[in-house]
Formats: sequence, C-alpha cells, structure tokens
Amino acid sequence: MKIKGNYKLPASRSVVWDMVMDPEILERVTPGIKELKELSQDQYEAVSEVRVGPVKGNFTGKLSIKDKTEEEGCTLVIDQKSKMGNVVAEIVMNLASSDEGGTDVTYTGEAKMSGTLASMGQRIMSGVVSTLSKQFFKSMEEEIDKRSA
Amino acid sequence: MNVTITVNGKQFTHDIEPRLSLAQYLRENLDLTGTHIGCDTSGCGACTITMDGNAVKSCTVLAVQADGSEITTIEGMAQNGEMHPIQAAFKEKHGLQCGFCTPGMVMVAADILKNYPNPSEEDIRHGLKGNFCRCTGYHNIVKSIQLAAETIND
Amino acid sequence: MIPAKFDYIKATSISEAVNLLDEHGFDAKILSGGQSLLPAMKLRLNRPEIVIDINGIPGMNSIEETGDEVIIGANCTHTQILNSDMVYKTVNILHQAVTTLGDVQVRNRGTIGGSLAHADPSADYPAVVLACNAQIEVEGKGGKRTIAATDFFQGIFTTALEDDEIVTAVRFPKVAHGKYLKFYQSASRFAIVGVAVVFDDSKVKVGITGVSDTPYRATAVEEAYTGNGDAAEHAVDGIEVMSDHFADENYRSHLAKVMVKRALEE
Amino acid sequence: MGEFIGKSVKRREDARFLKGMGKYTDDIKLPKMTHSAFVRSPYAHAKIENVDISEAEKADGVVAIFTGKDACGEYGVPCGWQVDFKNGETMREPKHPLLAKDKIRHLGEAVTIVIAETLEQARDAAELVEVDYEELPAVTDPKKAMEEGAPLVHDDWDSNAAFDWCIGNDRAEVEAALEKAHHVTEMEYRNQRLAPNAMEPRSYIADYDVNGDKYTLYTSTQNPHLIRLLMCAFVLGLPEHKVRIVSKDVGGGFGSKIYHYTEEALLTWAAKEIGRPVKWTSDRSEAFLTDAHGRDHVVKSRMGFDKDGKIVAHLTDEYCGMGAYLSTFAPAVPTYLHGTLFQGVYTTPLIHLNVIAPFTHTVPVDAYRGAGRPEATYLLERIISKGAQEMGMDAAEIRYKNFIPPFDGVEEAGYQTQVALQYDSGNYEAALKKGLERLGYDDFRKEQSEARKNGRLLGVGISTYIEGCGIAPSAVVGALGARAGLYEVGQVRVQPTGKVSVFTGAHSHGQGHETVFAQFVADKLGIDMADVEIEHGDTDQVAFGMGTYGSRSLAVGGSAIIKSIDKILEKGAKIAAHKLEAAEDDLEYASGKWTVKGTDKSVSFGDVALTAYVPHNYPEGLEPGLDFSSFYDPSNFTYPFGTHIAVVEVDADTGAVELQRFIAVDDVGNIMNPMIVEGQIHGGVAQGVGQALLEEVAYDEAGQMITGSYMDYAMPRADDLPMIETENTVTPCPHNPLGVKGAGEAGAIGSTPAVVNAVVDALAHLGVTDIQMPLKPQTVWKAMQN
Repeated sequence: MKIKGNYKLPASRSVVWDMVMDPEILERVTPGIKELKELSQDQYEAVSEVRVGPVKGNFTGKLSIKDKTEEEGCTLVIDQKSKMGNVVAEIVMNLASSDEGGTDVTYTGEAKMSGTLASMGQRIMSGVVSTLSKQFFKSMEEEIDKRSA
Repeated sequence: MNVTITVNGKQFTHDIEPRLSLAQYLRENLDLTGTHIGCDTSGCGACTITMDGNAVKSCTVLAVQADGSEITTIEGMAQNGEMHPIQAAFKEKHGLQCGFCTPGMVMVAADILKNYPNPSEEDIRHGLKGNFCRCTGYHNIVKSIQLAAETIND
Repeated sequence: MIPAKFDYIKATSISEAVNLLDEHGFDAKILSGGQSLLPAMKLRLNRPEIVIDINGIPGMNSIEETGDEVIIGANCTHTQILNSDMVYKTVNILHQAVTTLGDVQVRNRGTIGGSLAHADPSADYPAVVLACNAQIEVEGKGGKRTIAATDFFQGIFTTALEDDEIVTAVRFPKVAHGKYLKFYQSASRFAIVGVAVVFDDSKVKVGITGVSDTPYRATAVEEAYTGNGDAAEHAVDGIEVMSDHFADENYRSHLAKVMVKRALEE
Repeated sequence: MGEFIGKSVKRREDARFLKGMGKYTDDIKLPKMTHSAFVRSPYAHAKIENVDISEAEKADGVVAIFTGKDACGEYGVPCGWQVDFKNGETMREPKHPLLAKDKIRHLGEAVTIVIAETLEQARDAAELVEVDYEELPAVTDPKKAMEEGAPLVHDDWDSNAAFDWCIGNDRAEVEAALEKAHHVTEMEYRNQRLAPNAMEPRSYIADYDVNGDKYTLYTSTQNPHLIRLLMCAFVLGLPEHKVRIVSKDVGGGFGSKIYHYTEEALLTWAAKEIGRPVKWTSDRSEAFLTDAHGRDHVVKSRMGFDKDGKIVAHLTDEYCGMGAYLSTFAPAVPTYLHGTLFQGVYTTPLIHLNVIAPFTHTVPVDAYRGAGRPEATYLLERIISKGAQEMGMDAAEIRYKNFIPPFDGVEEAGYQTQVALQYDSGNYEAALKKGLERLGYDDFRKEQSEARKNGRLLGVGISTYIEGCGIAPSAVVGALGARAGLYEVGQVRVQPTGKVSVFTGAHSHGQGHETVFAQFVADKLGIDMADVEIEHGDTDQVAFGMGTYGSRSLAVGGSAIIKSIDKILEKGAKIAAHKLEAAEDDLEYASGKWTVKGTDKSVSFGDVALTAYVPHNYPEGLEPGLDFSSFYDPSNFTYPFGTHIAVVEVDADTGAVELQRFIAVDDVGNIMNPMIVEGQIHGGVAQGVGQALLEEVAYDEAGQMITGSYMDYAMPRADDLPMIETENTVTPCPHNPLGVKGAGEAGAIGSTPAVVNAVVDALAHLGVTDIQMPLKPQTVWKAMQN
C-alpha cells in the first residue's frame, strides 16, 4: 500500500530534525509506541500497541533510520510483527523550510502487511494510515508547543 | 457464566464461557445443528435464528447475551410434525439445493414476512441481502417466499 | 472463529459501565449491538480482557420527541429507528439512511450509539448526523456532556469520546427535507460514498461518509450552493480521499461529486 | 414417458434440510472426539527457520501437536492427471506435503496442526506456536511467473512451468491464415481467479478403530471413492479395505470439493497417532486461503475473419496458473477441458491453442463450475462479438454465419472438430433463435437507440456456448493423462419385498440425486417412487464410484443404473416366465408387471422379487437373488449447448451495471426433472454473472490476499440479480440410454460472456471494445473515460 502525505509543523527544520532523531520524543509522539529501545546507532527495538477502532494488537519488532541527510530527510524502516499479521514499511521523509517559517514535512512510502491484517484490513487501511499520520503530526505539534511554552 | 435460554419453547440452563457464540451454543451445547456457520464476518447469514422474534445472525451474538431470551431455530419452525408454511413453500418452489444456507433463509424469511405481509419482489430481495445462497441464484428462494406469503395470508 | 478469552459484565446502569471503563481502560470494550466488535474479536483483531455489555441498561432504547427534536437512545437498534413513525415523519433522512444500512439481521442487533462510537469511516449514520447537526449525548466519569456531530468524528474509528465515556443518546433536530444517497461497495455493502443533504430554505447542509478517513461536512459545497447541483464539484475540496481495491482516489472523488449532485438535485 | 420421468417431482431430500435435520460433516460428533486448528503461513513464499511448539504444548487441553518434522511431513498428496510438455518432457509434479517442513509456497499453507480437547483450546494453543520465517519474494501472476528471473516456486526445476502444451492445427498454418485474413480481432485479458465458495466450509473427521485396524474419514467431498483411492494408494499407503470414507450431506461443492486435500490425509494419519477421532472444520477465512481456486488464465488471442464475417483461423496463447502445487485435476482444466472446446459452435477451420501452466505462490487452482469450458466460452463469445463490433456486423448475424449446421448424431454423423472432439448432436441456431425471440431482439435494438438519445446506456449481450460433460471413455481420458477411469458404478438391489435400493458412485451435494435417480428407476421398473431408495456417499455401501463433477451424474451415473435395471428386468423375465409358464418372448413388461402378450395373465414385480429370494418354484439353473451392479463407461462426452442473453443498463455517471434481464436457452438433452434442471441453470447463471460483475480473488505483489473475506470478495446477493428466464430446446444425446447431456455447469458457462458482451454493447458507441472482468463500477467508468 502506498503511503503519502504532508504536514506543516510550526518549527524550524533544525528543531524538527532534532525531534525526529530523538528516540525519547519519537517514543512519545508515535501513536501506539510503548517502548523504543536503542539497539545501536539508528536501530531500535520497538514495542507498540496499536489501537484503531476494532483492531487492537501488540506489535514488536525493529524500527530503523537510514539515508540520513541532516535537516533534509531520512528513510524510516519499520518491521513489526504481531499475532494478526506483520507490517513492513519504508517511508521517505523530507523536510523543507516553508515560507511562513515552519517546516513542510512530506512523506512517501510503501507499507506491506501480511496475515489477517492484510486480508481483512483492505477496506480501511488507507484510512488507518491517514489517521495515524495525523495523530503523529498532531503530537509533534503539541511537543513543539510544549517546547516553545 | 450461567445462562438460561428458551430455545424452541424449551428452557435450558448452562454454565458457559462468555466467548461462546450463540451459534456455537446451539450447535454444541444443544445439538441443534440446523443452525449453520458459513463465514467469520457476519456476511453469509447461514446462522440466522430469531431472538425474541427478530432475525439475528447467531454467530454475531454471544450466548451470554441471549440469557433470558426466547430463541427459535430452524428446528422449532415445524409444529406437530407439520412444516411451517415457509418451509413448505421452499419445498414446493425448489427454494433449496444443497440445503446449507436454507435454515438461515427460512429464518430471515420469517422476519421479512413479519414486516412485509405482502412483499414485492424487491422487498424480498432487499430482505435477503444478508444471506448468501450459492446454489439457487435466489430465483426460487424469492418464489418460495412469495408463495409463503400467499399461504399465510390465505 | 472463536475470540480470545474475556470476562463479560452486563452493566445495569450507565454509571456502572463508566466506572468499569475507567477502571479497566484499554483492556475493556463496550459491547452494544456487537455487529462490528464481535467479528473483529472472532478474527482476533481485537482481544479485550473485559467486555461491558450495555444492552441491559434501562432508559437507553427509547425514541422520544420534544418540541423541535427527536431524541434517540444509544441502544436503539437500527430496526427500531427504521420502524419508528416519528423518525419517518420528522427526520426522514435518517429513515432513508437506515434502509440502506447492513441487512435485516444486522439492523435487528446493531445500535445507533454503537455505530457512532465505532466511527467506521464508511458507515451511514455519520453523514446524517453531520448534515442534521445532531448532538451526541455522552456520559463519563466527569459527568454528562453534549458533543456536536461536527466535533465528534476525529479520524478512522476515532471520536471525541474520552476513554471513560459512552454515547447515551443522539438528539436530531427535526428535518423537513433531506436526502440520503449511497453508493455501496459490492462485497461489504458499506458506503464508498454516502451523502446526506439537509435542505433549509435556500441553504443546504451536506455530510459525506466513505470518502475520507473521517466523515465530514462538505462546507465547500454548502458555500457554493445556489439551488442546483453545480456545487457538487466541490465535494472533495481539501479532503484527503481514501483509496482501496474497489475505488481509488480518482474514482472515489468522482463518485462523491456525482452522488452529491444527485442528492442536491433531488 | 412414464409417470415420473420428465415431471417436476418435488425433492425428497428437502424435508430434512428444511427442518434443520441434514447431517453435514461438522454436525457429526463422535465419542472422545478431539478438535484441531492449523497454524498457517502469513507469507506466500518463505523459508521456515524454526517452529517452536514448547509454549503451545503446555496450553490447556492440548492432546498433540504435529509439524512438518513429524512423520506426517514425509507424505505428499498426488496429482490425478498428467499433462506433459509438447516436446515430450514429463509434467513437473512437485510433492504437496501435508505440512510444510522447510519452505512455504503459498499464503495459508499449513505449518502445524494443534489437536486439543475443545476447539477453543486448539485455537488458543495454535496462537502460542512460534514460527520464524524468512520472507522471500513471491510471484502470483501466471505470466510474470514465466519471466526471466521470476522467483521459483520449486527449486527442483529451472523454470516455473509445470508443462507447456498445445492443441489444434499446426501453428504456422494458423498464423499464415491469420496473415491472409480480411480482418483480425485481437484480445488480451485475464480470466480472473475465483473462489468457489460453497456455503458449507470444508469439514473432516477422522476416526481410527484399533480393534479392526480400520479408519473412517467423514469428509465434505464430492468424490468419496477417489479420495479413498488417492489417500490409500498414493499418500498414506493404507490398505483400501481398511478405510471407509463417508460423505453424506455436503453443502455445495462447485468443484472445490472434488479434490483430495492435505487436511484429509493429515487428520486420518493423526487419528491413529493419538488414538482418538479428530475433527477440523475450515473457517471462511481459511477457505479463501486453502480451497482450490478456479480460472486464473492470462490470455492473448487472435481470430481472423473473411469479408463475410466467417471465421478463418483462431490462434491463442495462454498462461494458466496452477498455484503452488498441482491439485487433483488441475492440469486437465486448461488443457483437455479447455482447448478441446475451442471449436465452440462454429465451423472454424483452423485452430491453435498453446498453454503454458506455471506454478505461482498461490493456493492451487483446479476445476471450478465449468472448469476450462467457461474460460473457452468466454474467449470465443467475447472475441466473435468483438469481431462483429469491429466489422460493423450484428452480433447475432455473425453467429448465424458461423454455426455448425444441425446434426442429431443418429441420422447425421457427429461433428468432428479441429481440436480432437466429436460432438454428439447439436442444433445451435435453434437455441439462438429461441433466445432472440424471447428477448424481442429487434424491438430491443429500437429501445436501445431511443435510450441512447436520452443518455441512457442499454446493452444486450449474446453468448452461444457448447460444453463437454461426462468426460469419457476411460481409455481416451487415460491416453490424455487421467490417472483414473471415468466410468460410473450403479447397483440396483431389489429387496425380497420388491422395494429397491440403488447404490450410486455419483454424489449429490445439492443436485437432488435422491429424487431424480429415484424418478427414472421407478419409471423403468414401473413401481412407486416411494419404493426406491438412492444411496450414495459411503464407500462401505457403494461398490465404487467416481463422484460428481463435470455434469456427469445422470449421463454417466444414471446410465450405469439403467444397465443394472436392464439386467434386473432380464432376469426378472426369466422368473416371471417360469411362474406364468410362458415363454420369455411372449412376455411384455409394463406398469410393474410381466404380462403374457394378448392375455390378462401377469405376475407383478413384487412377486418376482419375492420368488427370487424364496426360490422354491424357480427356473432351473438360475441363481437366486435380484441384485445387479454395473459399470458404465460412456463412448463419448455429451455436449450440452445453448444461448444466453443478457440485458444491462450502465449508469453513465458511475459505471454501475444493472442486470435487467437474463434469458437462458439451454439444450441439455432429455430432461428428467425440469424443476431441478431449471434450478441448476439459475445457480450456474448466478455464478457466471458473479464472475462477470463481482467476483475476484486478488493477491498483491507479495502474495497477500486482499479479498480474503466476504467484506472484500463480492458474490451475488439476492438484490444483484433479476429473475432468470429459462427456456429449453431438446436435442437428445444419441449415445446414452437416457438421452441426457448434463445441466450442472451450463449456466456458469454461457452467462459470463453474455453479461460482458452486454456491457460492451451498451458502451460500444463510446468506442469501448473490451473491459476486464470483474466489471466493477470503477472499471466500467474508467473504460468509458478513455
């Protein structure tokens, strides 16, 4: 499944970049993430509980960041397993300064699901990604607000 | 959990797990295997029974939710050995082939006829939307329900 | 298919249900009609430890009329609404939507409160409550409050309900003239596009379901409306449109415009 | 015609089904029965790195857990039909293991079976089995599977082809004729993969009796004896006389329950291991992943016409997906059940079909209602209509020009095709004529052009099909690669009181054998239907049998019973002659008694039966008893045919298709029970319409199924269909005693192209010449935009 979208964050590129690179913040703002354990540079073990309406499940697996270009972008690699199926995703994130002083975040990528998730979730998956992305950026925004407060 | 359920006029009390569906309860605990299970997503309607007079998919009701209610299954439709007019009409009009979807069809037909005593073809087809039949193309099921309406109204 | 084990509690009052929700948090799930929850549990896509059945709570399954409103208890089944003369006469658009919803058996079990709280992005009610400007009554630890339909839906399966709140009733203003039209997905029969239009003098209120992860009021259409179907062109302005096997973004956007146009021209 | 033959006798099986008293496999409970659940792969292609059952073993109620590393992992299910490469190379036939040991080759392949006291416990414990997989790239599209560098499904060979086969005239000759043709119509499309979806999910109970060293398998199969033969001789190595297969009430099959499935053998094996009965019933979700699918052909075709619209040549290349393993009859479906029907009802002089059958990382594909014939009919009926459209001809007219002239197979010889078959009898133009009359074709065309002026899109689609049923004789199918005979067995046992028990190797799973077979047995014997019982579906009861599929039951199974009835009457006449003290030649048999011609001296069937078992006053040298068994091996296929016509309206704004009328004129030879034949047609049409408009199994690139439940796999519901208008023409089969041809699949064969032709016809003025199935609103709308 294709993933794409964009969001304006009210902070400079360097602030946004630092936030994305900070596992503590990532753990707080990413929907469902319960624990993010650093395995090595840019490699994390993630434990998450995803709750989207009728679907609730515990996922475990890896999250890593690659192709980093400071303040410009990176690729997020997600590999999460659960009883109801697994999710593997690669999402390219780009940061650009926007005219109003904030940062335009654009992301594109591809997510692959397997098992029951794949066979049962077709009707809703693009909506799920959209809602989860919105939640992520909304939490980022709150985090930015907190910092500037 | 303890439940007391009246099925086809007889009262039963059982200690059951909450996760037991009403369909499984009927099949496994009461041996009323006329109620069939054809899917996992409430899509096929083979498990349709009536609960307090309304057709419901018994695979999507917990048996514990049926505590205190009156259930009618396909086994309870015939009275004194006489087939219910809906059953008789299905036989007359060849409204069944393999028979697997049939109990659900008969039970939902009862609900349709309760709400539409003189149903149009469209009313019937609309009412059958929750039940799959893979054998008949629905043609003779619609005819059966039309005939049942006539018999009941006579 | 068999759900994972859970404990079942039949709540006898709203406060009991709310307290249980508060106590058990995400481990608990409210069971109303169960027509979406139970299949998900059977597929083990969800495994609550506690299921709180609110069906037995008294006073939640009546349909009542006040001067300019119809108040529908959250536990009213779709069939109850369908068969209500009062709804037929005073909020006919709701009646229209319910005729397209699910099937006989699902309508006999599923409830309006359950459906709204579930917030399926392709369900029928959201479009109607949005277009009618319905008010959703909820109750939680912090007491009762009313949420406007426009504030209620926040994402796919996501609502403005707090974790300890349940929907108790929906208040519909009486609507003289309204139209609900649905184009359904041929397998699930859920809406690819569901459009509710409420006509009020020279103005319209338009609610759309199925198109985006969140049902929405098509304000761009409402603003552009001049008494005919032309405003339908704006049906998806500013909306992130969902895409699936049956309808990609392009087609879904097109369908939204077609269905809005038809509803406006009714 | 007798009292019952040809009458719409109501079905005797209905009472039990209508009262909820049917006994489907899942309804059966055996003492001490255990329940099972499978751990299935969430990947289409993967290496199994490790299977950890330690937690699961500790779970409540677990009786046993088996993996591919246990002895059962050494067994494999065989294929029942061998189709070799055209260059002589042997078909590539991989082992289909009961449980995957090292490698996963399709989504849902079984890795572990968990057996427990209750179903709940089995499911809970199955969740605790930890399997480590290394996911590998998968290929699900049959054409892509043959591309350079495609992931291999089986490492034993260097390509994914199971075989590469052709039929018909020399390819070069066909190509040359196409070069010279006045007009060549081309088509490229996919005949999409379908899930049969019998409403009863597959269900099995295996039981082992240590005292008699005897196995019993209760199974929802269409084919009990074949399951026993395959499982005993080729899978588990069990002596056949120690194995009983019981298959009583079966909730629909449509092909998907013909085959020997891995679960059947695994449960049978496990029942002995644990010393208790074990049951497994498929969930619908599992059914989507594990029941054999149908169709899945990728087609490229060219048909050449002369300036009058006569077909001069037809050349087709197909990639026909087999799935990950070869299911029981899979290789026969795109070859001998498909290519042999490429003549259709037309006089096409030159035909060539090439079929490459690749393995893909998907569940096996096999025969689904019609099996190969719907795919052939779809191609022929679409391409001839497309040809007419391109040449500005009428769809009916082009067919009339190309029809094989009528022949009855008695006075006129059968029709020899370019693709190996000899049709038995046919009158194709009569069926088309009848269909067009029923429709009011000319009036419809006027209505259509009026509607177009108002922006309404009406269309009519015609399909004139032929199919081959009751495939036979055994020697021929054997030469074509079948590993079984295709005869049928019918035993007629007259009881001493004159009541009759009939044992048939055919199997009813909705077709109504208990009624129809009793109708003709009663008529032929001149007795009451109530005195005839039809038994099927139990290998301990019925001597042997080849099951029910390919619309063969009445044509082949019925004929076997007729043979036994003939023997009964022949022997009965001897007894009657003795009792009447008359010569056999002076007797005539009618209305259940032998009468001395021209007298009122007679003896009843019942009297003769009693005498046969109490042979006190009895012909000398004649054996007592009245019980005969016969094997009937037909001399040819039967060839039902007909015309299907669909009328549709397309919503110009949304692309939604409304099927407004459906007319089916079918010629299935003589008709035993019109009510049942009509019912078969209705059901077949619904499935064919389903393929045209709704149904599709879709896998994504990685081999995940995105239509794995009724939320995404669209099947016709009651409001998707109109009443189906049925008509018949009757051209008897000249080579079987009942003159019947078969009616089970016809509906599904003729209907699909009729519907698609109708939709294309509705959009023809917009320049639309083809649309890919299923004709989802989105697909139709997009076609209109181009």
